[in-house]
Amino acid sequence: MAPVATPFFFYLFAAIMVIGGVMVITRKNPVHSALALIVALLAQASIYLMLYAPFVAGVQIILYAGGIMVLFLFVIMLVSIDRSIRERQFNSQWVVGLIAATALGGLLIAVYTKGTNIFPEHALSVVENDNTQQVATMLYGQYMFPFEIASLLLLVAIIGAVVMAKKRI
Amino acid sequence: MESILHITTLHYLVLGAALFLLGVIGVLTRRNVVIVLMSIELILNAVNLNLVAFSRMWGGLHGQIFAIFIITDAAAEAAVGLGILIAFFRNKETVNIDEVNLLKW
Amino acid sequence: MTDPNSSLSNLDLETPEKPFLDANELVINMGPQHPATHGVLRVILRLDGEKVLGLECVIGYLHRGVEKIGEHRTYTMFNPYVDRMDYVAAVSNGLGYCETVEKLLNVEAPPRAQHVRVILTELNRIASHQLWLGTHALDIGAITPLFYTFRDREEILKIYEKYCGARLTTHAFRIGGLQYETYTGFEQEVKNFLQFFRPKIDEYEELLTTNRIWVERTKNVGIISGKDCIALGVTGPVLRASGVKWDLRKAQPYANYKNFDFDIPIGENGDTYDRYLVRMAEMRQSVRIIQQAVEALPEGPIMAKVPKVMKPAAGEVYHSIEAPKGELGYFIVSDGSTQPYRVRVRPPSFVNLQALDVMCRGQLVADVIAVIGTLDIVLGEVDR
Amino acid sequence: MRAIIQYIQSYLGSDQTPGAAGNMFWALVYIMVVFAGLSVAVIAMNWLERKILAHMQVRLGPMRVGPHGLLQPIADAIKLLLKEDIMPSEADGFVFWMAPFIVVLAAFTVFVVVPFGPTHAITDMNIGILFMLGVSSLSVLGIVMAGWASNSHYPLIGALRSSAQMVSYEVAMGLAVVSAILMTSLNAEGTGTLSMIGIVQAQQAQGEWFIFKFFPLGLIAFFIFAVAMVAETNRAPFDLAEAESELTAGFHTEYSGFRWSLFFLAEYSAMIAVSSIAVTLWLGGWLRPFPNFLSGATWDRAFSLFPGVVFLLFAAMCFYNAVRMPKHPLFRIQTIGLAGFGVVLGLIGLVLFVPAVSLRVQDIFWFSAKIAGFMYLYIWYRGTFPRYRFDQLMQMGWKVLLPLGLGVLILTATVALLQQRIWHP
Repeated sequence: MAPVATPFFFYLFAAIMVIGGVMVITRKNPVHSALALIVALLAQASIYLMLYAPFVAGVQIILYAGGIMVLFLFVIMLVSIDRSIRERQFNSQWVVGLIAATALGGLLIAVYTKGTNIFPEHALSVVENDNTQQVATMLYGQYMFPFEIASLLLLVAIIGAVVMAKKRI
Repeated sequence: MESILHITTLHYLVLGAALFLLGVIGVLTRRNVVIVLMSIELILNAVNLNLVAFSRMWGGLHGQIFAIFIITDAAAEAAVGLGILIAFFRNKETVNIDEVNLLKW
Repeated sequence: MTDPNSSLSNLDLETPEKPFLDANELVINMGPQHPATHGVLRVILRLDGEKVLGLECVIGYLHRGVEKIGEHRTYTMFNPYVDRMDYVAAVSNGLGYCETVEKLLNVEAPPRAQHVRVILTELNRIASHQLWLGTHALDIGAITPLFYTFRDREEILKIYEKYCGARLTTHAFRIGGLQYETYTGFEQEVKNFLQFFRPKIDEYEELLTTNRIWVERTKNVGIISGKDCIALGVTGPVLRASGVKWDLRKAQPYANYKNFDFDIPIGENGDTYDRYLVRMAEMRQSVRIIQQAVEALPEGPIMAKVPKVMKPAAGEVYHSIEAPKGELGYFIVSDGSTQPYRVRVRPPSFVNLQALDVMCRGQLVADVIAVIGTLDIVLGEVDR
Repeated sequence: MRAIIQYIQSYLGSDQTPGAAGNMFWALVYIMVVFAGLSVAVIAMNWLERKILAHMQVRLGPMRVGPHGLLQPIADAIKLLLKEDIMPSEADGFVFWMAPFIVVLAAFTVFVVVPFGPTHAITDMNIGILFMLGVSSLSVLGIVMAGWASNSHYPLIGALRSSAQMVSYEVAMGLAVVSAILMTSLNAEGTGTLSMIGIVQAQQAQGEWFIFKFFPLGLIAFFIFAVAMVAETNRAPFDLAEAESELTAGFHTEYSGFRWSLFFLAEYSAMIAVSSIAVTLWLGGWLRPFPNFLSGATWDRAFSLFPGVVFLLFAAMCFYNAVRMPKHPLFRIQTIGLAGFGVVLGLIGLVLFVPAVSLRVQDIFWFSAKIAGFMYLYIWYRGTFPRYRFDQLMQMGWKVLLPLGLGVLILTATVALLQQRIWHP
């Protein structure tokens, strides 16, 4: 018997993500877009859980849904959106953009159809129980240097954001 | 039927590709800077999904580590992007990306 | 003091402060239905985020035309109306009106009446300050003091009820003295109350004075200088908290306040915390005055000789007293008939409310609430 | 049929949580029990808050509906459900409609990983504490949505305040949590855990609650968390988001009836949720007090009597008050009701004396008792403190709690390292 739960949840979350993504790029009101994006991100966190990556899922919820999106909502409320809702929603080169995106999509389809055989048949089993511990070991062992750079990047981003958002320093 | 019911890495990759495309379309066609930034988030997430799926496929954790780094990066990007957005809005009273043409002669 | 015309120089009432972000400023309508505007005050706030750029008070939602009514009532008949202005300090209002008409009639209330008047008025000051303390603390978020002050205010209201049958709008005094002799055991009950009340002030202070959050919320909030107070006509505890030692009980003694020994508490910084301390100290001073008055309560008549039909000679008189909230003045013009030609009331709340804008500029929304609370306005008096 | 019964029975001997054991039936049962218990707890909190606050403020509180107002929350619930559900005409309908559900969902979902006992949790996740923090931070979204969708100024300011407050205090909270998690790694393997059950088991293994660990470091971390959690749940003295004297009611100004009651429900369950994090991380979760002073089988047995004794005390209080009820025909029903309530409590207490029951249940009792202590603190704060101003709140979060949290984290790490490498190599 093929497992039923995995395909069911995969398609459920995939559908939520795709619908959410479509909503993000089609809604007039940026708040609605942001909410759709949050739903998509939460669905993606669930997909991470299905991929046995609980730590990434947790980080996704805390950072993306709880942090970044709140920042987005904040900014949307700070800038008045009434005017942009009434204006034209798509820019002047949207036709070109759509064509380019379609071309890119075609490329991706080509890659996936031609290159299927490079993927192994079955996913290897990852031990879930100590995923966090393993991530920690790698993050603070092998990836120590990138980790420090990432924290430096965040620091720079904080200072940059403050400098830009503040008028008088 | 088998290929539909048996979820393999390819399924995740296709999902990631779909998200990526949606993000690209958003970036290329929308005028509202906020929504453009959100589309960029979509793109980053599509990449993350691929990375985690590959990590599962190869049984290693490097993909997950990279996903974490990308999430960090996304946070930095969002902070700076929104900072620019606020500065822009303060000067031009709009969030329309067509108006971001100060460097154009 | 200095020239009132020049003292507003440091205040710029016209140009608003430059907003921090160039986003649209937010205009918020606080009131007339709002839990913290003490009735039906409407404050139009112009905000930048949470910072107040300016505000405007819209009043008149409780206007009942008290002054106009006065022109169509005899002097005696108008007496109960003044109780409805500042309904939490009705006795003081009555005292001011009675003394003004007595001045017009050139009569003076007998000493015993004067003493009872002082006792009741000072009790009223305590009651008014208690109500202020409870609601002010509630505005700042401390819900418990309200119940403590109301519990203790009840004791004062009981004394009123026993004396004249009413608790809030008492109509305790008559032109020329008192209508009712004090009831049996009045002195003892007042003394008991004082005994009961002294530790209660300490209890309130224990709850608030050293409370870290209370101090942070009130210190350096709504600062107004003594100069500005004088320029704006602000009186009462607000003026005294800004360091101006001005109390009509000492400056222009009325009733027989000159016989009693008491201090005028003053503040230094003119912020909300100082106003709080001044009012707390005033309650203690009131206790002192009542103690002296009730111990020296003379025997004798309680009503001066006043004609049944009052027809004061044509003329005008202005008389003001120190009500709990500030200078309460009555200006009465008589044309020789039984009814006043014009009654004009100078209510402390109305004048003090002007200072709201000055005190709130550049502060946060939460401070506006604190400042409205600390001004101790009663809308019945503001609108009349 | 037999397969189903076997499936149900197969879990009973297990020493895992139903979620970890993969038994869906018992997981469902646990979900039901937890959410029913949560609803009862919210109702009880509603009554207790009114009564305790009232007694702090020299008044009686609700006295009319049922004996000592015991049925008041139910009467209120009925009133709220029957009230008209008003939506402002300019509001953003869908977002306005969704917001309370998101808040409630976020507040309830965290209970999936709350460990009431070594086996009494719905599931045990490898990222338990991360999950709790993450999901509880989702309620910010609901609040922002509610404030924005109302299309009114007061809710908008309330929502902005509340979200800024929750985001800022999450930082300090996270630092405090990390310093507690560091302490879980002080074992032979040297690996810590994020699992809620694992954290408590680490305290059990080390024979010390983390609040007393590395005194005073654990205490300071706990203090930071205890302050941040009050701010996180928007309760006094940090209730700026719904400061009724400033913003009328903050983000739920425009809500009424059932949807307003959802916000209320979410607030109280969030309070319980963050308290349970604090209990798990620092106060030993389900472990009984004094594990190292009063150890041994005799003391274990003595402490296992506690749940029954407490319930019997409650029952005795009910009987005492039933006797004190006015002897008047009008009060007969109330007196009987109170006595009946006492009988029920007493019976529960008696059942808890049965060793087999008390062995299984005392974990839950200790956990709930500790949470109840926090709930009392919440009420106490509300009765005592004035409200902070917004800038003061931010100052407190960023300038006091954050540096303190960083310092504690560094010191904890240093001490832990020293202990592992030098004192007990």
